[in-house]
Amino acid sequence: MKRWEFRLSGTGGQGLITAGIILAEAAVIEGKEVVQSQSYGPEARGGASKAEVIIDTKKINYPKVVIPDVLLAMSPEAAQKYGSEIKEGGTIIVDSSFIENFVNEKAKVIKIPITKLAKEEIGKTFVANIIAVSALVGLTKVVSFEALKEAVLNRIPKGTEEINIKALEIGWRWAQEKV
Amino acid sequence: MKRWEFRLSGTGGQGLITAGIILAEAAVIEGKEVVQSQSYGPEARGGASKAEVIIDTKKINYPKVVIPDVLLAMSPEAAQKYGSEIKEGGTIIVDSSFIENFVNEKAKVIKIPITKLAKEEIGKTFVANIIAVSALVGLTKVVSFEALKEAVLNRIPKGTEEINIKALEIGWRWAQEKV
Amino acid sequence: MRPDLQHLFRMEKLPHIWCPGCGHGIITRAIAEAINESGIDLDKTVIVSGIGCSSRAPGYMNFDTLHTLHGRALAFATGVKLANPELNVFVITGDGDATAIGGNHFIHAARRNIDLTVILFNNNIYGMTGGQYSPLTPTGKMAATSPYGNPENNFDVAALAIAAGASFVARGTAFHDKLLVNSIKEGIKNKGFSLIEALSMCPTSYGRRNKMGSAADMIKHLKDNAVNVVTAQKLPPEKLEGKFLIGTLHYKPYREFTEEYDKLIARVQKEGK
Amino acid sequence: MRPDLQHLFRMEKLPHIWCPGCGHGIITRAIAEAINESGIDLDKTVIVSGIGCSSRAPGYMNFDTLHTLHGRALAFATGVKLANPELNVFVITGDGDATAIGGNHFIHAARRNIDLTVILFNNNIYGMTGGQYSPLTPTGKMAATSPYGNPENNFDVAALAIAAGASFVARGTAFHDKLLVNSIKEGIKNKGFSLIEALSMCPTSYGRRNKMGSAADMIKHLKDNAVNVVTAQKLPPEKLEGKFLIGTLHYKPYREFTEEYDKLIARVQKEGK
Amino acid sequence: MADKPLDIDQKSCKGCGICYSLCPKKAITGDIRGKVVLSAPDLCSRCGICESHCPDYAIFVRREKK
Amino acid sequence: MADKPLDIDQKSCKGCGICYSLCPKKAITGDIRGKVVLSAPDLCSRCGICESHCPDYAIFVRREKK
Amino acid sequence: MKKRKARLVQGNRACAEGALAAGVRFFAGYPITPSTEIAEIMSEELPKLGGKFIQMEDEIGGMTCILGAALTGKKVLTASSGPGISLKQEAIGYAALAEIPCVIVNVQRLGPSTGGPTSTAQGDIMQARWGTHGDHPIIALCPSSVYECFTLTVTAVNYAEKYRTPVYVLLDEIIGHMREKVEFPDISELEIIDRKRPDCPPVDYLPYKIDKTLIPAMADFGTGYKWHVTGLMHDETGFPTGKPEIIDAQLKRLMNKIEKYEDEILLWEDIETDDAEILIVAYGSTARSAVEAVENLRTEGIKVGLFRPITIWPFPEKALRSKLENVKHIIVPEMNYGQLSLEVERVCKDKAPVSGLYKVNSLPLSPNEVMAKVREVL
Amino acid sequence: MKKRKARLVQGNRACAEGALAAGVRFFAGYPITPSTEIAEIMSEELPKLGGKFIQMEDEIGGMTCILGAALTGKKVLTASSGPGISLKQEAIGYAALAEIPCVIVNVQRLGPSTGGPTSTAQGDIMQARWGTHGDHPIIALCPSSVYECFTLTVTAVNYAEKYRTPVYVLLDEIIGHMREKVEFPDISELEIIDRKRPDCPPVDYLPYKIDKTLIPAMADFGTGYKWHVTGLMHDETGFPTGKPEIIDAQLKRLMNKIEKYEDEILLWEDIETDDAEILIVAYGSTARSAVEAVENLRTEGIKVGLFRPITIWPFPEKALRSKLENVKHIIVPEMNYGQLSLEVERVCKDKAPVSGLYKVNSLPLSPNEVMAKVREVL
Ligand SMILES: Cc1ncc(C[n+]2csc(CCOP(=O)(O)OP(=O)(O)O)c2C)c(N)n1
Ligand SMILES: Cc1ncc(C[n+]2csc(CCOP(=O)(O)OP(=O)(O)O)c2C)c(N)n1
Ligand code: SF4
Ligand code: SF4
Ligand code: SF4
Ligand code: SF4
Ligand code: SF4
Ligand code: SF4
Ligand SMILES: [Mg+2]
Ligand SMILES: [Mg+2]
Repeated sequence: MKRWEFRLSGTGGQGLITAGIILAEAAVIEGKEVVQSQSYGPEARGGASKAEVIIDTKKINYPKVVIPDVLLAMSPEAAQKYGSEIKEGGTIIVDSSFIENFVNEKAKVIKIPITKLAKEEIGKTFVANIIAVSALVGLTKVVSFEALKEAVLNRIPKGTEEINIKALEIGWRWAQEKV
Repeated sequence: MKRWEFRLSGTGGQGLITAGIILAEAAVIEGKEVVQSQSYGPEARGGASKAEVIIDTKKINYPKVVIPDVLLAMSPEAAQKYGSEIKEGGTIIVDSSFIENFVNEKAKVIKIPITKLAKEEIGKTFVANIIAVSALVGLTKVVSFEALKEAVLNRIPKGTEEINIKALEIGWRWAQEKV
Repeated sequence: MRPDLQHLFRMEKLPHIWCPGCGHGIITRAIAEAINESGIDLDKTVIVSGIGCSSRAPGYMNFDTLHTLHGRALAFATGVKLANPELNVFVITGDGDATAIGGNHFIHAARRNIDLTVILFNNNIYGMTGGQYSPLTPTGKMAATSPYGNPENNFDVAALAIAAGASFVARGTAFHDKLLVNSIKEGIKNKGFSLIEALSMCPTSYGRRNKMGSAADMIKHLKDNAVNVVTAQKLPPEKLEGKFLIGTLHYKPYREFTEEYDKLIARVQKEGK
Repeated sequence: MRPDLQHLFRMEKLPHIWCPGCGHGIITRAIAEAINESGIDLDKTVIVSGIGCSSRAPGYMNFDTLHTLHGRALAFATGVKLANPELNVFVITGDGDATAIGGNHFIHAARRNIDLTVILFNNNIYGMTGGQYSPLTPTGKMAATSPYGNPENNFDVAALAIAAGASFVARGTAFHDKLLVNSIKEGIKNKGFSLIEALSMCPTSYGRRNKMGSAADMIKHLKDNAVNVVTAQKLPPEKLEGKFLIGTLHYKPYREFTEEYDKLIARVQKEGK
Repeated sequence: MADKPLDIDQKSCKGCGICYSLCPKKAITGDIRGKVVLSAPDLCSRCGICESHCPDYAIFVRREKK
Repeated sequence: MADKPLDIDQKSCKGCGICYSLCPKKAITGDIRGKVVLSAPDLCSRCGICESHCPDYAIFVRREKK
Repeated sequence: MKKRKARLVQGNRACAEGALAAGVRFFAGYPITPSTEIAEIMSEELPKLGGKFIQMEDEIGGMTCILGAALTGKKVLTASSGPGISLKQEAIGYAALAEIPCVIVNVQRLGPSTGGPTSTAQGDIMQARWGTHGDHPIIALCPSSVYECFTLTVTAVNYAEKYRTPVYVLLDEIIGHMREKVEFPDISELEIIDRKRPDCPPVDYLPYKIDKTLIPAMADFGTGYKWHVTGLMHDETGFPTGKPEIIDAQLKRLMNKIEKYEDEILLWEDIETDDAEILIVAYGSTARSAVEAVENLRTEGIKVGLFRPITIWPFPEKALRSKLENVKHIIVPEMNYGQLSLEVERVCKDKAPVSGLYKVNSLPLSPNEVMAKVREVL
Repeated sequence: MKKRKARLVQGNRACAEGALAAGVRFFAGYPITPSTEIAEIMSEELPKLGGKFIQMEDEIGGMTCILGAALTGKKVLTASSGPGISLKQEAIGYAALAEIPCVIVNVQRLGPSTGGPTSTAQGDIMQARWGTHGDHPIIALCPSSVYECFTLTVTAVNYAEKYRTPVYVLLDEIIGHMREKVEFPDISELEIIDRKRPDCPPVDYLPYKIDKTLIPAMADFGTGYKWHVTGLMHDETGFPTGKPEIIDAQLKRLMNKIEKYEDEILLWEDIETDDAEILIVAYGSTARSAVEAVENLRTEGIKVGLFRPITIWPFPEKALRSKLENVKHIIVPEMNYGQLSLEVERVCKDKAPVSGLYKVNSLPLSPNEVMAKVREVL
């Protein structure tokens, strides 16, 4: 397997760091090498948020994304800030609930109304991150759906299994449609 | 003039540091090079006390006494502690008010009942240090009596001129008798 | 923003970095309003802060502003004020900044009764570092470093300031905006150490962990549990259970440090001692 | 020395370094007597101090003794006590050590109401460094750094401790030896933060500069100006002018920190939260 | 809209909900993201509560000039 | 001198004068350097004031054994 | 060997878990980004183990509190970052002189001053050695991975206990905050060292005894030894002394006790150094970029190697010099303006020129930057 | 030239008088042996000049208080010793980053920790450079005589004002406490430098402007410039920034502003170095012993010389290297376990071996000891 570099971006409160951790833990379940990191704004809460995950079968030295294979952008600011940094032929998933008119010539741009789906199909916007990570895995197949599901179930609060599985399925389905 | 090294020792409260400063200031008045230093016990008051003065006509590099030409010992502990460190043929002045049976083969030992003199002839033990420094100058002639007197008058509190001059004279007289 | 307050802000620095619903913004506005109404010389006004979410406030305010080190605002401010007593010196600080790492400077500035107007943004938590308990976090409350409930007792910071020597002490909240503005104005007028404890809300790091609901719920909590000192005097003790007092808690002007020092200089220069 | 106290001292370290007439020796003896009479386990007793003439006392006392850093005795002692609550932990500190550089640890240890018995040797000065003014040097007094009289206000350290959260606060003097011994014994009994302010004399660095006469004069001054709190209640205010109170100033036991922490552990180990 | 009782700076609003939860007249409400909207301008009494409690200075109440 | 009321440790005494200035019976005084001397043993009431106020632990009052 | 489960763990958590595995049962500190997770985890985990956590009023309180606790026999830890570490300096010197075992984790952030609280840097390397006044011994370990955060914290606790000395674990923000797949060794596989305690009766006990081990036994407070601890110069009994010969002997023992055991204390790693003509010296997260650079450049046939000091202080001077045979140029990439590179220059200047590659702007040093620098000196 | 009177003056007093002569009008501090006389003298003299003295609650308060005062336009001073200097480290980093002029006198005593309060040492040399976290500029001057205590304190105040930076004056207890005959220059003969103040209108003012001088002008608080000061990484306007390129540019300016002016800043003295085969590098009181040793050994025909750095930080590297032509061995006598000698080794190792002569036992290093060491390497 090649080295995969993911960048998940948006604003604080969208659960992107959790999404990154889930993706990384799914990779652990599959026995892959993985490094996850994140960047912070000033010490205070509420600003921009960015999580990065690198997955490989070889040992990972440099722990930061050099140029992402896959970018997830969940807010217009994030799309604006990170939208141009992408590997030639890479994939950009944008949350079309908020982001309009996004273009990038180098990459495949996949528009999914992630937050809308969460709101409309599940009724809880906080599962948007799960839809997103599922779509991202669905598009790249970097880990299996089963591993992802296990990782999600390990992380989430008790009692929310059902809606999270539903979110996973929505993301997966959208991804399959887009491939 | 040769390099003169003086060590003035006793207990805190006997005014030995003041005596050292006066000796040093007398040397300044005469245009000589001079360095004065002192050593402290633990930060607290009341312990042993030691002042050192080096007088020379040349620039003084090393500011500490290597081996004194002249030692003043105003307490039995001081005599005990410093009594053996003296230049061959040097001079040791001991306050015979407190110190009995002091011997040193290398040096000339001069016994003066300094504190008793202060008490009996002036009625104030606190001028003992002035008697001592005057005796010490009288024995060595390292500076003139006039310079010493000027230095004393510069340092002491107003109103104590008379008793200090008297103390100077007592010390000087005793020294002349001993030379 | 109200146009008549805009000149007190660095408008180009807004919006601020605080979270949605953070009480600090409300208190900052109240300070600006108090300064505006008190008519002090804006060019001769310095605002000093430590480190924390609250301590970011001066950066948005249009004065000489000094964002210092965690806990040290009062020591810096003491230097500013003593070096130039002409200046109006304000200190903005947090509960952690003022009473944890800064506790010593706090009691000593109060002891000296140095003429500083101190606004302590009390959100009962270390907001900026993500919600660890502070000396003003009530016993039993949840925080990032008290996952089993805070085992420590908390200070009554107003009582502490009074015992240390502050000449003016008042308490306000983010809800009681008019009272807060007035307390700050009184603090400005007092020639001496003035503490205004301003109860704030931190929905992000405190409210959430302690199931206090939304920012709106938290501000209502401030509304519902405050009792004005004047009213309180007429109430039986049972009625005050679980409540806190707002208004002027202490006012007793006495010798102020920088004035005394100036007198000392005048005396020494004249009489030599 | 009384033979029945000798086992509490490191006799071979005596005579101590304090100046002739220094009150610290008297207070140190009183501590030994209080320990002796209170019957605590001497092997399980730790005496912690900071830096200063007063803080040299533990070196003469026959226990596990910890001479720490200037101002930090209470923070070290907090570690000792919390790590092993079985130990009886005493803190010996000076007015400078406890209320200047150590002021923050002082108010926080009081806030936690942690079970420490603190004896503050108050000689109103930094003795060890040669007589600079401390936060307990009265306004106007002469010191090496206040050659024109101390321009600062001084703390009432007992009031400060009470406001911060101490559960037992008493004041004694080097003259009132029996009362001092009793206060220390009460402090030992109190499960919580106990402060005993012991007024001392520093003839070398304070008395001389302030023309207070000999050590004997200074101890008489303590005798003549102290009023027992119990007596004071019956006296009209004029009679208390210029006097100070001695005896138990505050006693209000409440939740003690290390006990609470042990409860927390028990609960977490049993219930997991 | 010269007699609009208040100006809202939508960009500054962070949608905390304080203003419309405190508004005694229910003249303002929150949109889907919680951001304030002036939903019933006629109800507004220009009391200023929303203005002085907005942590983000996003509301300005137009008062009568004297 | 089995019935000497107190023992003095001359080496420890620093001559501060506290003991003999506090002694209610004037049983002790100071020598030329201020160090304590038991000048009037018969006057001593063994009250212990000197003992407990000596900063240098230089006095031990002999009390009756029970 | 026990079967362990691979997990995704953060560097800061690994430090905390390592400390607990090594037997740490007391933590005192004050929150500061980016070290705060360590305190938070300790506040949650210690009570479960009967240990104690206390959030002190400031960093000085945190440092001095653990020293008090250590004297009762506990293994102790504190964690902080730049501003807090600066505040702790006086107390760290006390720990060194009074010889109280303790471990200080410094998760380095961008400095000086408040600097960049959430940004990475390696700016406190020299401070770890020289931050407190006066000559003093110090040990500092520097992990490059989450796994090492665990194992080196265990080592740090062991060293602290064995050598009666403060030990730093120097992370940088990247290492502290990144998560990595790890399989920590089981506690049963770890070597855990406890401090030497006296076996003599109290009357014979010398808490600062000069013997051939150079490391005196340490009695727990409350066990009847009634000893004295001070930050003043002291003799074998622990009591203050002003005697020059005793001060000399005790200070020399203090410095020599670390030197004597350097063979055990000094840890390092080297990669492709046998025939290296260009040697990179790197540590912490920067070493990961260097490894990547070496691997890449070797595929091009460039003779480059890496020397990674793991024990930063004392510096593995001899080990480094032993790798210099063919070296023509040394490169030291650091996220600071040149700190360890000064030490490398001191050690190696007579053998090969030393070039620093410095970057201090909140971003990590990348493998590409290291490779570019190597090509520059080729 | 004005006629001055020769006086017997203590080193600490000379520092205080130098500060007053240079225009210092604000002192905040906390007493500590052996620096206390400086505070005591300032408390007496400042009110006479309309200046302010304040004894703060601790050393952190002392350091931060002077920074507040400096922002109002005053020239400021604090003084302390080992333990107090360690406590000031965080605030010294703030001064460096926020570029607030201030002078810190450290009268070095025996360390580490409380150590030997009344004993001499030179143990804080490296701390002066590296004590605070993060990379930062620093200047440190080191007098060898009472006269230099005066003149170098004047220089220190001038440097602080000119370069907007904290400046250390590093005394050792011997220099601080000894009295010497001196004739200080009259104030009229001194060059006194005031900080550059803005001449632009407030709207154009950039308190951290990057221009070719590298040293931005500084407005007094209260004069309408309404600027912002922070210990966070900031841009030219003084407001916090997270932008890597700006952090980089500002930090580089910070480091380079000292480097740029090294020709002015670096002070040193050399004696008999022209043909020296053995070079002694010494500073502070130790240099006096070295001078004596050089004078004595030269009478025996031994080719020995002395290089005395007066500016210790930045270290006069080029000047030292320029003296090495014939040098076969370098000796660095220090009252520590080897601090500046590490720097000397770094600078000179490729030219000549460096041997330390270390003594840390409360006693000064004597000329005889230096001479013995020279003979040893002959
Ligand atoms: C010396 C130091 N220690 C710790 C920190 C980390 N720190 C930054 S802000 C803060 C707490 C702030 O709490 P508070 O003063 O209550 O302000 P709030 O954020 O709640 O408004 C802490 C611990 C720091 N910056 N410097
Ligand atoms: C960090 C630090 N600052 C300053 C000092 C110097 N110092 C030693 S003792 C002392 C004052 C002691 O005063 P106090 O606590 O009142 O004790 P006293 O000597 O009067 O009994 C000072 C300032 C020090 N040792 N360490
Ligand atoms: S963390 Fe709390 S205090 Fe800080 S900005 Fe957010 S709500 Fe306000
Ligand atoms: S200086 Fe004062 S406090 Fe210190 S030992 Fe002497 S009399 Fe006592
Ligand atoms: S001004 Fe008053 S009534 Fe109008 S919207 Fe605001 S809070 Fe409601
Ligand atoms: S209070 Fe302000 S930020 Fe909050 S919803 Fe209303 S306008 Fe928006
Ligand atoms: S025991 Fe009492 S009466 Fe006897 S000497 Fe002592 S003080 Fe005087
Ligand atoms: S009180 Fe003690 S030290 Fe003082 S004179 Fe009496 S015996 Fe001597
Ligand atoms: Mg807070
Ligand atoms: Mg005192």
